Amino acid sequence: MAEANIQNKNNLFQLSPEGKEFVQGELSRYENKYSAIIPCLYRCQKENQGWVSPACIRYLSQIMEIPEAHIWEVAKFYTMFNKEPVGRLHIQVCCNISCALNGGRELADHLCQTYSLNAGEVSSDGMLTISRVECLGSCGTAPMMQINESYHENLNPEKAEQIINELRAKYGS
Amino acid sequence: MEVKLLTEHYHRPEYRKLSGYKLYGGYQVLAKALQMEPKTIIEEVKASGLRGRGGAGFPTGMKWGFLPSNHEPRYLLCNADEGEPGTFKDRLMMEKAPHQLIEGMIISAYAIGSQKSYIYVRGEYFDSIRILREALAEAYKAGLLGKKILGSNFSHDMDVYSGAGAYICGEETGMISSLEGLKGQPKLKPPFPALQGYLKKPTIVNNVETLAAVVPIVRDGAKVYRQNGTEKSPGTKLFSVSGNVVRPGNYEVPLGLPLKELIFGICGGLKPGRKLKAVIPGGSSAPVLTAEEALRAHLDYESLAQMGTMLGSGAVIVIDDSHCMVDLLGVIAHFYHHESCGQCTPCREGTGWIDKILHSILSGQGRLQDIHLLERVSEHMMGKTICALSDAAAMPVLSFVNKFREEFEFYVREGRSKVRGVSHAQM
Amino acid sequence: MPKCKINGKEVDVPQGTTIIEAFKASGQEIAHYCWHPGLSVAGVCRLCMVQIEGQPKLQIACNTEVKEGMVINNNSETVKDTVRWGLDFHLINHPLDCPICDQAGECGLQEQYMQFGKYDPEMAEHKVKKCKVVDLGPTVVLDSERCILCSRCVRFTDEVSKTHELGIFERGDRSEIGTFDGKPLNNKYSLNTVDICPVGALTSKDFRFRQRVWYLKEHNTICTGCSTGCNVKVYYNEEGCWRVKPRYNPDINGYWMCDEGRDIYKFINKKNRLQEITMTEKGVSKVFQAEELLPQLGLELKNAVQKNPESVALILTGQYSCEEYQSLLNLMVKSWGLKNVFHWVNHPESMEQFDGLLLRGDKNPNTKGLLNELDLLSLTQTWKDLEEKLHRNLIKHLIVAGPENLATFSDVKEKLKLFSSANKLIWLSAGIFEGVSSVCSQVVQIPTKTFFEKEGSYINHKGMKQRVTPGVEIVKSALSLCEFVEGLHHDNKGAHFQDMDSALVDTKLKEPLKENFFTATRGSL
Amino acid sequence: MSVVKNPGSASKWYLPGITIGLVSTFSTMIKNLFGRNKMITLNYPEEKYEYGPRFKGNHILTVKKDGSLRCTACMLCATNCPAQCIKIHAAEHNDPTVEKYPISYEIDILRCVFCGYCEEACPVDAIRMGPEWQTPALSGSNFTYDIRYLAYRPNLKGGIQSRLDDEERHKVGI
Repeated sequence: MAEANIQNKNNLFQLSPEGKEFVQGELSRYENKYSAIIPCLYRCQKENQGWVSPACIRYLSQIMEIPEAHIWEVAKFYTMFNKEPVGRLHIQVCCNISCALNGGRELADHLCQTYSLNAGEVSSDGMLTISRVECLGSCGTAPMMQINESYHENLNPEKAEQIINELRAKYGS
Repeated sequence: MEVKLLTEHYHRPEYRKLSGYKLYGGYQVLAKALQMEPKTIIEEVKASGLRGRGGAGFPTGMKWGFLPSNHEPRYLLCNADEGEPGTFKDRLMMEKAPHQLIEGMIISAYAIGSQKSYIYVRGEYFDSIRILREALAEAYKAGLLGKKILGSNFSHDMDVYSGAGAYICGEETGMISSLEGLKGQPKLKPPFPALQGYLKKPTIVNNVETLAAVVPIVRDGAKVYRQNGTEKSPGTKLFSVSGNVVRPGNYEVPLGLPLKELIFGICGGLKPGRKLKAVIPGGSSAPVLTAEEALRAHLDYESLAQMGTMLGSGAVIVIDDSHCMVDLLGVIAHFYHHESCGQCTPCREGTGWIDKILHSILSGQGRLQDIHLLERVSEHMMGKTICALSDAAAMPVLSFVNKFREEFEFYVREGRSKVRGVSHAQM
Repeated sequence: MPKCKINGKEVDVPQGTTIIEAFKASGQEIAHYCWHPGLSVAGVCRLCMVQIEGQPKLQIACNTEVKEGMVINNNSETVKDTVRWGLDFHLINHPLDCPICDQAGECGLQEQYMQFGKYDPEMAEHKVKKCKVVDLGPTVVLDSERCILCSRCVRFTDEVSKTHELGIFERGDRSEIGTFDGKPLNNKYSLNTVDICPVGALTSKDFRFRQRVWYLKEHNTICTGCSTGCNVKVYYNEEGCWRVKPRYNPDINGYWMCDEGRDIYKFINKKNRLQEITMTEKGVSKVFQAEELLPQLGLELKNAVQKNPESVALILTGQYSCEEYQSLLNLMVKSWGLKNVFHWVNHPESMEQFDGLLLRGDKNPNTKGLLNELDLLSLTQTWKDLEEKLHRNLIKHLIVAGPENLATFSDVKEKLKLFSSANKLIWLSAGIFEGVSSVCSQVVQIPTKTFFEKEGSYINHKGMKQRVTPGVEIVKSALSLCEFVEGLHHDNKGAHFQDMDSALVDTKLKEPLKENFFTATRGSL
Repeated sequence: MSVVKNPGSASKWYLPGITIGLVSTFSTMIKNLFGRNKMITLNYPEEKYEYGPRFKGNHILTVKKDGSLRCTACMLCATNCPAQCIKIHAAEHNDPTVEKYPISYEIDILRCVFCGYCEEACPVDAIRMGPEWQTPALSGSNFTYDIRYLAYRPNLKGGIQSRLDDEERHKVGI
C-alpha cells in the first residue's frame, strides 16, 4: 500500500469517469469556477487513497483550466486535504482546550503508543494514521476522535482502542 | 432554567425530516412571511433586538439595513463554519433541525431580497452536510425552494458548500474568500461585505443560530421574542458548555442568565471534590474569568463586556482546579498559531512567537521577562490586522497572564507547574 | 479635490487617492512593504498605519481613501510604537544574513529598520527554518527565509504578467512563496519580481553575487532592446555595467520592463566590444587612430560619390540616434549627393509583433527616427534595390552603420555575404562579429559608441522622442556616428551636429544625479 | 633650530672628544660582549623581534573545521578598507548552506596601511591581522596576496580555525 502510494506520486493521476462528470458539474454549479476547487479536491482525495498528490493538482489544473499554483495554494491552505499519504483509517484526535480538559492529549499519546506510531505517520501496513488535530466541534462529548468521516465521542483509551481495532478488522478484510 | 424557543423539538428524531418538521408547525412561518412586506420583516428583526450569535454580537437588523437599496443580485451566506474551540451548537442545530435553518434562511433571503444563498459548513461536519443536503432536496421537492416559492413571486436557490478545515473561514470575509475558491484569507475592509462581498456583490453573512432565530421572531413578533433576555440582549441563546462539568452539552437559556446557574444548576456543577478555577465564557478567544468573577457573571453581551470579556459564540468552557493555566494557555496559543492564515504580519509572526515563548516556558526553559514579553507581544497584535484573529489570539494571553500571573511566575521560577508539580516536558 | 492635513501639512489630492499616495505626494515618509503603486492593494504588512482624527483604531494608509477634511498623522507615539513593533514582527523570523544577501544596501527592511526600528530585539526563540536557495526558474532564485510574505511578486504574476506561476503556500508563519511542484517561474517579465521584492528573497541569477550594490552607480537612460523604449537605470562601476532596472514612466513602461531588455548591459561591456579602428587589406590588419584615417577616408568617399554616385551605398540600421542619422545623411546625401541609402531591417517578419505588455517585435530603438529622416530626404530605395545593385556589381564602396546590439541581428552573416561583392566595406558597429574583416578586399572596422556612451534622442514606436545622456566611457576609441562624420568632414568640424528640438525631448532624463548616489534612490520602495 | 656656538680654544684640539667617544664605544662593546642577553640590537634576520599579540601584521584568512575558507565574500572588509587594497570576487557555492564564497580574494599589501578595519568589519571572524610583517619579495606581483597565501601559507599549518561555527550560526537562524 505504502509502495503503491509512492508510485502514485510519480504517476499520472486521472479521475474516474464519474469523477470527471462530477468536476464538470461542479464547474457549472457555482457562479465562478474557482468555487469548484474545494469540492474537486475532495473528489481527488477520495479517488487517490486519501491524499492529494501533485499529480492530482496537475490533472485538476488541466481539466478545470485553473493555474496549478492556485489550486496548490488552496490545497495547502486547508488542513483537510492531506498532502502526504495517510492510512486507510485516518484517526484524528482532538487536542484542543475542551478535549485537553478531559484528557484528549493523553488519549492521543496513548493511541500513538499503543500502535507505536508517531503523529502523522502511516503504519507499516498502510492502515493507520494518527494525527493530533484542533477543535472538531464536539467539545461537549470530549475527548473525541474522528475516523475518516465519522465522529467517535465520549472516549476513554480502552473504548478508543476497541473502536479502532474493530474498524481495522473490518477495513482489513 | 432552560427556555426552549429553538430547541423545543430537538429531541424528536422525526424533526429532521420535512414531514416531521411540518408536524410541529414547520414552514408555516415562511408562508406567513411571504405574505408580509420584506421591509416589515427587517423592521421586525430590528425591533426584536436580535444580535449576531456567531461571536461579534452585531445587531442583525442593522446589518441587513446596510445593504444598498438597488436591485443588484445579492447573496445570503449562512456561516456554519463553527470552528471556535468550545462551540458545538451549530452542529446540533443542523443535525437536529435542518429545516428550521432552511426556513429561517428563506425568510431572511426574502427580507433582504436575495436570490441565492449558501450554507458554508465546516468540512469536518460530514454528517451535518449530508443531513442538510437531504433536507435541501426535500425542500426543493416540496416547492419550498426554487422558482415561485409557495406560489409567491419570490424565487430562491440554496446550496450547501463544504469548507475544508480552516478556522479562519469562520470570519465572514474569510468565508467569502473560501467560497470564491481562494485561500480562506479575510479581505480588506472597506469595502464591507454588505456592499461588496461574495463575487463583489452585496452579501449578508449570518450565523446558523441567528438565521434560525428569525423563525420565532417572525412567528411571534418582536414583542414576544423580547420577553426573554435582557433589554439590550433580548431573546434566548444556545450555550455550549464543555470542560469539567458533570453534564456538558448545549442548553438554550435566555440571555442574562447568571453563569453560576448555568454551571451549577443546569449542568450539574463540577465533578465531586473539584473546585471551580476559571471559566472561559465565549469560546477560546474570549478572555478568561476567574472563579470569583464567574460566580458574579451574567450571560449577556453587556455585562460580560463590562467584566472585560465577551459572550462570543456562547461556548462556556469550565476549568476546575486540577488544571494548570500555563498548560491550557499553551493549548490555546498553539491553536491560534496553527490557524493564523499568514496574511498579516503581526498575526502571522505574533501567534508563532507567543506559541514559542509558551513552549519554552512549558519545557522549563522560560525566563522571567518572557511573561512580560507575552503581554507586550499580545498588546501589539491587538487591532493591527485585517481580521480579528490576532485579537482572538492575544486576548486569552493577556487575560490568562493577568489573572493567573503567580502560576506563570511559579512555572518560570521553578521550571514546573504549580498545579501538576512537574513541567510539561516531564509529563 | 479633497483636502486633508498630513502631519500638520495641508495636502490637496484628487478624488479617490489613498492616504499612502497622499503621503508620497506630499513628500512625507511612511513605512510600508506590501503596497506597490503598480499593483493592487494587499494591506498585509500593516506598517503604513496612520492615525486619523475621530477614528479610534489606527488605519492602514494604503486601503483608506482621503476624505475631505481628514486630519492624519503618522508621527504620534502610538503610530510610531505600532510601526516599531510591526517591523519587529517582520524581523523575528528573518535571518540575519545581510552580509551575504544581495539586497543589502538597497533593502527595504534595512532602510526602514534604520528609520523606524525598535533597536532592541527581544526574540529569544529559534527562528522558523524554511528553504534557502530555491531555484525558481531560469532567472530567479528564492530564499524563503528572507521572504516577508508581502505578496508583491505573487500579485505581479497574477495581475501584470498574468502567468500565475507564484503562490503563497501553507498558512501562518509556515507560509512560503513558491511555484507549484518545481514548475519554473518562466515568463518574459520574471525579473520584475526581483525588483519589487523589498527584501533579498528573490534575487536575479544574472546579478547574484556579482557586485555589492553600494559599489554601483546608476545612470538614467532608455532601453534600446526594442522599439518600446522603456525607461531604465543602468548600474555601473569602473569595471563596467552590471544590471539594468526599470524606471517609472507612466506613458511608456509604467514600473516594469522585460527580461530581454535587462540583458542590454552585456553588449555595452568592454569584452564584447570592438576596440580599435582597423583596416584590413589582403588579410593584414592595421590599427589606426581616428584622426589619421578618417579625413583620408572622407576624401576618398567624397571623390567616389562625385565621380559616380551609384558606386557608393550607405546602409543604416535602426540602432542609432536621430542626431546621428541627421549628421550622416547631411554629409553624404545633402553635401556629397549620395543617393544609395538603404534601411537594414533585422526581423522584417516580426516587426509588427507586440505581446500586449511591453515587448515589441521591432528590436530597434529608433526605427521610427530613421524612417523620419529617410522620408525627409525622400530616400525610398528598398533592400531589393540594394541586392540588385550588388549583384550587378555597381557598388564599390559600402558604408554600413551596423548593429549596436548584435544579439538582435540574427541575419548578419547572411548580409555580410551579400556585401562581399563590394570592393570596400566600412563597417561601423559596437560589437565584435567574427569574419567581418575578410568580407571584402578592403574592410575598415570602426567601433561605435553605444547608447550608454553618447548623447542623442530616440523615437519609440509611439513616436515619443526620448533623450539619452552619456554615462561613462567604456571603449576609448569608439565613435558616435556624429563624430565619425566630423572626422570624415575634417575641415568643417561640428557643423553637422544639428540642434535637437529639445521641446519634444523627455525632460525627466535631464534630472541630475543626486550628489551621493550610494544613498540617493537606492532601494526605494 | 640647532645653534652652533663658536668653538672654544680647548675644543679646537679634538682629542678629548675622541677619547670620550671611544670610551663610550668600548664600554658598550664590552657590555655587549659579556652580557649578550641585555643587548638592545638584534641580529636580524637571524633573530627576530617578538611583537605583542595585538600587533597588526599581515592578514590571515581563517578556515572552518573542514579546512575551507570561512570568508562569505560579503565584501564588508573591502568596503571598509581605506586604502582600497582588497579585491574579492564572489561566486555561488554548491552547498546551499554556504551560498556565497570568494573565488578570489586578493590583498595588495603594498597599498595596505595595516589599520585593521577589515578585521573589525568582518562579521564572521574570517580575516585577522597576523603577527608577521617581514615579508620581502623580489617582484611587485609577489605583494598581491591571494587565497593560497592568505589562508594556507606554510607557517599557518593548514589554516587558522575561525571562532565562528557555521552549524551554530544556522541553528539560531543567522
